[in-house]
Amino acid sequence: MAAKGEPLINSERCKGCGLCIANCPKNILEMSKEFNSDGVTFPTLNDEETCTACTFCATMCPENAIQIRRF
Amino acid sequence: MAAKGEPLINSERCKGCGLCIANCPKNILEMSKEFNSDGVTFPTLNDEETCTACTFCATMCPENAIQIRRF
Amino acid sequence: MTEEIIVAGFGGQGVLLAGKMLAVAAMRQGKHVSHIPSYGAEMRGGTANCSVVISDEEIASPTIEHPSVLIVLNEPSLKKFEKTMAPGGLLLVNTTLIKAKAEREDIKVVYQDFTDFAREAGSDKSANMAALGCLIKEKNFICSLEALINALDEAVSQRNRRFNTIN
Amino acid sequence: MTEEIIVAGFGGQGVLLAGKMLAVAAMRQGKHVSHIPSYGAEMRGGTANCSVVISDEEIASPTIEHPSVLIVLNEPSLKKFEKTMAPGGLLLVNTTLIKAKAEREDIKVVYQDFTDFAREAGSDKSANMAALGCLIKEKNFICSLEALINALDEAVSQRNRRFNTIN
Amino acid sequence: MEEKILMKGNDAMAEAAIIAGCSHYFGYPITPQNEVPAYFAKRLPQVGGTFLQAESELAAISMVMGASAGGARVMTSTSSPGMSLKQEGISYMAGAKLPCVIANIMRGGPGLGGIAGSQADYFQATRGGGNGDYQTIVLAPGNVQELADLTILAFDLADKYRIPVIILGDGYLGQMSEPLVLPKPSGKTFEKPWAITGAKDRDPQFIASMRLTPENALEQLNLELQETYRVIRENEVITECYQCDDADTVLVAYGTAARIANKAVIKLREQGINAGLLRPKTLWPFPSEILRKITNDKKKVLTVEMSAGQMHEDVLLACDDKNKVDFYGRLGGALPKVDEIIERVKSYE
Amino acid sequence: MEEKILMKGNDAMAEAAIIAGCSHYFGYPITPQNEVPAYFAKRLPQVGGTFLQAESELAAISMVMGASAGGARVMTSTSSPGMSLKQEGISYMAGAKLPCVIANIMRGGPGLGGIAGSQADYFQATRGGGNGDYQTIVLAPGNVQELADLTILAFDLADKYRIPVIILGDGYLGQMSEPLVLPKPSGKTFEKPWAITGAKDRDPQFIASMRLTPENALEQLNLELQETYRVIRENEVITECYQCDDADTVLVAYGTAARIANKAVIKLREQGINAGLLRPKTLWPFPSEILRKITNDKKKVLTVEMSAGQMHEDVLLACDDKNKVDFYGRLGGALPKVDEIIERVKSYE
Amino acid sequence: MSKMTYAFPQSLSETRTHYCAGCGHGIVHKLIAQVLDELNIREKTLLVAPVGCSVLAYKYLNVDGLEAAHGRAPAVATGLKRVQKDKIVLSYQGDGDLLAIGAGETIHAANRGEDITVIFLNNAIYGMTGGQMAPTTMEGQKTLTSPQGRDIADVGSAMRACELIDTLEAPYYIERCSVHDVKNVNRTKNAIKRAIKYQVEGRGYSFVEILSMCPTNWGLDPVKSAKWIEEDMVPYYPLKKFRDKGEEA
Amino acid sequence: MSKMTYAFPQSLSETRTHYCAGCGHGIVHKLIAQVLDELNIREKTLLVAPVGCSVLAYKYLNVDGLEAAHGRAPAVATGLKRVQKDKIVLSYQGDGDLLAIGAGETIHAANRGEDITVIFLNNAIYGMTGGQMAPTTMEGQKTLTSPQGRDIADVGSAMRACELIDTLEAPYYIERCSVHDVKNVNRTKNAIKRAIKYQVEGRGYSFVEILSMCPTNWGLDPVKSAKWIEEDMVPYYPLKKFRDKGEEA
Ligand SMILES: Cc1ncc(C[n+]2csc(CCOP(=O)(O)OP(=O)(O)O)c2C)c(N)n1
Ligand SMILES: Cc1ncc(C[n+]2csc(CCOP(=O)(O)OP(=O)(O)O)c2C)c(N)n1
Ligand code: SF4
Ligand code: SF4
Ligand code: SF4
Ligand code: SF4
Ligand code: SF4
Ligand code: SF4
Ligand SMILES: [Mg+2]
Ligand SMILES: [Mg+2]
Repeated sequence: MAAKGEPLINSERCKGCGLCIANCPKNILEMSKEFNSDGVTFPTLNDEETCTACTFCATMCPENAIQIRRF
Repeated sequence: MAAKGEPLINSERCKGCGLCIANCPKNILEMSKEFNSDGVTFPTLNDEETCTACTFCATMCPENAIQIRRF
Repeated sequence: MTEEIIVAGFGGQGVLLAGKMLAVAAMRQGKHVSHIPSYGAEMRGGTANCSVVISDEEIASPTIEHPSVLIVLNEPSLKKFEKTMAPGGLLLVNTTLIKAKAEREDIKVVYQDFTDFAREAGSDKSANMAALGCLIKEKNFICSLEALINALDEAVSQRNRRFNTIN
Repeated sequence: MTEEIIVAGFGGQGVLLAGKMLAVAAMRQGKHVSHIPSYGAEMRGGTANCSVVISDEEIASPTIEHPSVLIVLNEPSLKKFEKTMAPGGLLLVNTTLIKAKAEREDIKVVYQDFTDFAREAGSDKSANMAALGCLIKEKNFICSLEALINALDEAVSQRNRRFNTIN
Repeated sequence: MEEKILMKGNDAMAEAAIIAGCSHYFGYPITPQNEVPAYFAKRLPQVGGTFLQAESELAAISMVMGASAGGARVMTSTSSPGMSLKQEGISYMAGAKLPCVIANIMRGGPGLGGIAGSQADYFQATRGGGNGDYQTIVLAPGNVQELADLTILAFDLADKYRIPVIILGDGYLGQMSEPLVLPKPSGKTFEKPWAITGAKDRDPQFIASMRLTPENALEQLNLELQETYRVIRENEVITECYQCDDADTVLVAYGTAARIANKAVIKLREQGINAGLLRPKTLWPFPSEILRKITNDKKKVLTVEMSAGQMHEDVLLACDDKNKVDFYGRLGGALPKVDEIIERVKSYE
Repeated sequence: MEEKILMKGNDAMAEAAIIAGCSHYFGYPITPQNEVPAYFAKRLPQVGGTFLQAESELAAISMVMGASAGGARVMTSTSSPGMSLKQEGISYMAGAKLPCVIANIMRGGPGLGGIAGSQADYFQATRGGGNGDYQTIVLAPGNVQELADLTILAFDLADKYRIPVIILGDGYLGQMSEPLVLPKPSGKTFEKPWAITGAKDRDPQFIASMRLTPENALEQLNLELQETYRVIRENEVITECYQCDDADTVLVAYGTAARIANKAVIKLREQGINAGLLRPKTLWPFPSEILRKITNDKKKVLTVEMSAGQMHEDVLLACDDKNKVDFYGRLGGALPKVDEIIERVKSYE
Repeated sequence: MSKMTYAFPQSLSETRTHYCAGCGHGIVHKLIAQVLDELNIREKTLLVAPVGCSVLAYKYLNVDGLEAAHGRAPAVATGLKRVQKDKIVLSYQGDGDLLAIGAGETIHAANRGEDITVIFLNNAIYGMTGGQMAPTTMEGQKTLTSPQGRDIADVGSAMRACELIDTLEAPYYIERCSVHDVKNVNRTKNAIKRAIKYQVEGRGYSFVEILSMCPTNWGLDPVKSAKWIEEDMVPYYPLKKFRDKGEEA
Repeated sequence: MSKMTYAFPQSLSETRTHYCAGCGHGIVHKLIAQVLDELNIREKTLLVAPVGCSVLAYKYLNVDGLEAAHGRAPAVATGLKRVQKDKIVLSYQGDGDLLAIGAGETIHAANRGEDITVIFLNNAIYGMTGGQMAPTTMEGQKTLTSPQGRDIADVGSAMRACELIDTLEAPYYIERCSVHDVKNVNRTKNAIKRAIKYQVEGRGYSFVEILSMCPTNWGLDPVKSAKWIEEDMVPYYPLKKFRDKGEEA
């Protein structure tokens, strides 16, 4: 199945709360190993093919750190 | 019918509100023509025979100016 | 010339209104005037009084320590204020409710049954008005009877409900 | 002898706790001490710092204008405090998060990767502890390593929840 | 001559506020200022304004804050215990640079006290009973005409300096009726570009007393406030002297106490004793300089107050020689007595 | 040597209150004093006391009033905006002669301001931010040990004079940790026959600030209060002098500002400049007489404050020669700087 | 042999009240005094009087008394009760006091289930200050601060205290009564008695609202005032027991 | 052709918030910004920010803003709206602010039916001051000032704002929502939108309560915090529309 879209994650805005990860119905987000300049880890997409552009991750993000590009 | 009792009215405490008069079921209280030393008129009993000692007049009195003697 | 007038009686006897009428009447006749109601220690059902100053000159203080005129409508007021009067002052006593006599000898005292007088005139509330009539008969410096009657209308229209309440 | 120490970093990096441990350890070894957390302009997610004074004598003021020791765990803290340091002071820089270099030439600077060091030791929260170890290696006037470790237990038990919050 | 009407102080103040363009009033009842809300309740709807009885003094001052931020000329009034409750709000408005007019028609305290007129809230008004380093302008009318006139001024000063202005009257003044010529509007207008009106065609703006970042922002705000206070101190002092020039003793008094002091001066002069009266109409800024100059060559200075001696401290601070400053005051709603003032002044002879 | 523990100012104050027999605490959260209610919440139930978080500062001070009238030793604490809200209640308690202890751990204002420590509520504390002529005793600790010790004293003074006592600290003091030897209870006890405990075997009694009749009752109450204040002024001043004897310049400062001033004095002396420090521990009563005597033969007096100059007025009122009194202050939560003090003092040379 | 009934209650002081003729405060004071006599608790009763016409209530009842600032009576009562745990603490309040400036304290003391009794005199107006609009002022009712009558579009409807408090979990007893006629005066007395009895038993918070005449500020004579309660207030303020956990059990 | 959805709302400022990771305030701010965009009213919206963690809300939303003292936001909003009658006034408040110190102002603004929208973030704790007990703190919940857990015998049960306000006549719209999962975030947005739309239409007072995570002071990570809302808070605070006069009509 081809991806319907992708989350664009602004890692500098992110505070690493993990709500996006917990609410992705496809379970395709995970925490980075790196830190942003605040020293926090942020979500990354681990399976680009599966994203349905459902916006759930963005909906939950308290920091407005995620936008969704729909293909 | 003989009186069952009588209201003892402390005319100096009375403020002349008339609640006792309005609430006497026997309608036997009326306002005096005289004034007490505050210049207010007070209730007097106009028919001593009819009082049932029901205490209604005393119950309504905000000034505790009426007590009832039961015969 | 300056008159310092205190009107005193029970709350509800209209002493504040009476004072106001005097002030308005005198003002209309070109006098300087001031009026302060008592609203201090007095409470519902207690006594009330007001201080009216009427003068040819600007009024320094509207408060009165030694009234040149005292009108008392009840006995506690007589007791309270008689001793403060200025020598040579005028004391008007409402004999309806006041049985006592004035004690001072250096003042002029007029005894009158205001309440009776007023009740004959149709209302037991206007003992105060009777007192005013009596006053300007004695002190025509203050205002004319006509001015007083005009003031009555004015004052009544301004009065709607008691303001001078506690707390 | 008096050391005026500022520990500074992000909120959550444990800088206040680190300062407290230093103070307790030094107190146990008979020193006069004081500790003030920053709680002023800082906010959630902002920076935090604390001022620790350790001295042989009574401490006049617990506030510090010119630290003799500065430990910085992030870059904004380096920028903010380096310039205030007393000449000849000691600056400890956490190179994990600080890429910049110190500019002053009249102080001693030690660069160390505290976070890495701490993470190797099992926790990315105890960069602050690494910094303290590093500090007393340089300044053994303050306290012994043993006293520091004892203080850790004490301090941790007193800490339960963040108090230094805004408003 | 313009038409005079006999008007109560409280009513005169309310009518003057409406003349000054006060469109909103929020208040909570308390004696001896109850005529004020009652007057506004009747009159404001007639002129298209808004009267709202708040659920408390705290709510009232907060509504005033909201209305002021919205750009309106707004007023509240109260008496002593109610004024205590407004201290937090006044401090907020001072910090947020919001103009408003607040009347405190003082009564005797402390606590619930009594309802007779008093001057025991002078410190609260001039030193800021709320938290922080702030000032409000404090006006002290002495008669009904002045109460009306200063009310007009109060609104102008508030807008000019973006500062809360307190009209500090006492219960006697509020309750007193005197002939009044209704004042005219000042005609001055003040732009309020800072008002909260919606971020249309401009950047959003906000009004707040809080400054958390950067670190020195709150000190900066305070320095700005202090600078405004300096300008006000230099420009807005109002005071009145009565027969001070040749006086041996100068009385200093405001409001109703000044009326009584005035009478004492007249009587003293009748007895050949040279007394004078200095009457501040602004209590903050206090006429320190004027007082210092006037009293420099006097024998005695006597503060007369309806308090335990509050303005008295400003008199002491102003005079070069504290030793010639004396105090006479009555407490808890009692009035100073002309006789007692005279006696005191005579004791200096 | 007694065991020392490293304790935060706020915690130390709470523990000292419990040692003093404080059985009831009512308060509302506000930074920078949040450790105080948290500490009481844990400790009071352990000693059989009552901690209750009030719904607001107004409720808190009212609960304090109720508990005090019931005869308990009771305390509340807050910071600046919260203190503004308590002014009405404090005025009531002063008027009703009810003892209590109130800590204000000051922060920068006005309004919401910031949370850094400040001394800008000095006027509010010493002049009575509430309505009426009243005073509260105001204690000004300078370090954690003293904060604890003065807390013990605060409860004794409150009961002795039936008066609210304010502990006026600043945010830095509340947040600061220093070694502490826990204070001992004073051992003093105070009968409270006036307490509201039920009219059993005696006439009913009531506690109120209100006096409506007879006419002079409220003035009478005020005269009684003023007499108590006079006695306190004569007996309860506490102050500390540091190297004043041979000083050319005397600094006057309290609380955290005094710590900084102290450091400046040490540094000045190192540089051969004879400075000294007078540190009032009671702000009301203020050590005016002591200050006057000490400064009489000095060249200069410099008030150092974390405010725009509030205690400064008391310094001016105390000193015979105002011209030698100077002021240095920082505003809005900023700390005075040792360097700046030194510079100022040097400028007098 | 004759017997005195309706004797002067011991718990009532002989001091004459300052209340206006026909004022309901006097009736309610009397009822409280009777209840204290009957429960024999005068000596352990502590009265917190509010700011309002009843500001001097502690002078009229023969019990220990304490003043509260306007609106703060329930908080003052809370502090007092938490010290004097075995005493009976009454908070007597008017409608401006209890529902306007004191709304917060009222709700929170009720929500805590503080072991006190609140006696709430609702006269639909600020009596003490000369007749301003209260939270309980009726739609259309003219007052000094609603000269055209209460306009509910502008200031909302009259607030109902019992209904508000009845949404909270803790209160033990809530009832609304009235003193406009003999039957209701007697019902009021029973309510007060039950409320105070519950406190004697340590059951927690009780609340008695009482509709009451203010002839002076209503501009009606006392008898017409009583009628106004019956005809205008009672339909809006239903007289009923809202809650009685003692009965439920 | 690719299209951006969930773009950054115009009404949201780019300033980074000071909120902790996983804090519900951020979500709610975003929803408000989206609604203002969608209703195209950013330029006429006036925000009254409370004292609480959201004290700087006016820095995060691109609208004119005003500070209120702690608890007084509804009164400040009242004054503002009565001057700026054609603007949209939002009062954004936390639970300590709205239900503790501000209980009086909350009830009275609601009772007047003030034409404002109150957005009430209920996180069952005082966030800003570091985690003290709030009126909404759950039974047994440990906080700094209820270290043994909230003891309802001593301090009463958690207060329910919607239920309280629902006893008043004037409010036009009352709803309780939550932001603990996607479905509820979307429901919250709809509620906010409806509430504000009613104000645009001049219908009067609307009230939206939002259950929200405070991971920091709950001592739970953000994901567990969301679960705690679902499992512990929602059963006590039913998520529902209490009133919608727009629908009734
Ligand atoms: C802080 C404060 N605000 C206002 C007042 C003035 N005040 C005294 S009593 C009262 C209201 C009285 O009304 P209510 O509570 O209904 O009692 P009632 O007199 O009708 O019995 C007010 C506003 C005050 N004393 N203190
Ligand atoms: C008068 C006053 N009292 C207390 C405070 C301290 N204070 C600031 S925010 C707050 C409560 C915050 O809790 P809440 O309203 O629930 O908001 P949250 O932070 O949880 O969003 C308190 C008590 C204050 N600033 N002003
Ligand atoms: S848009 Fe949906 S599927 Fe794609 S990452 Fe986000 S939550 Fe997962
Ligand atoms: S929800 Fe937002 S802030 Fe939280 S981890 Fe995901 S991107 Fe970061
Ligand atoms: S006791 Fe009854 S019958 Fe007798 S006078 Fe009184 S009300 Fe009338
Ligand atoms: S009810 Fe009492 S006060 Fe009223 S008229 Fe009768 S006796 Fe007098
Ligand atoms: S004003 Fe009303 S409530 Fe007050 S005493 Fe008179 S009748 Fe009673
Ligand atoms: S303390 Fe709680 S409410 Fe405040 S920002 Fe952090 S998570 Fe949010
Ligand atoms: Mg009432
Ligand atoms: Mg909260």
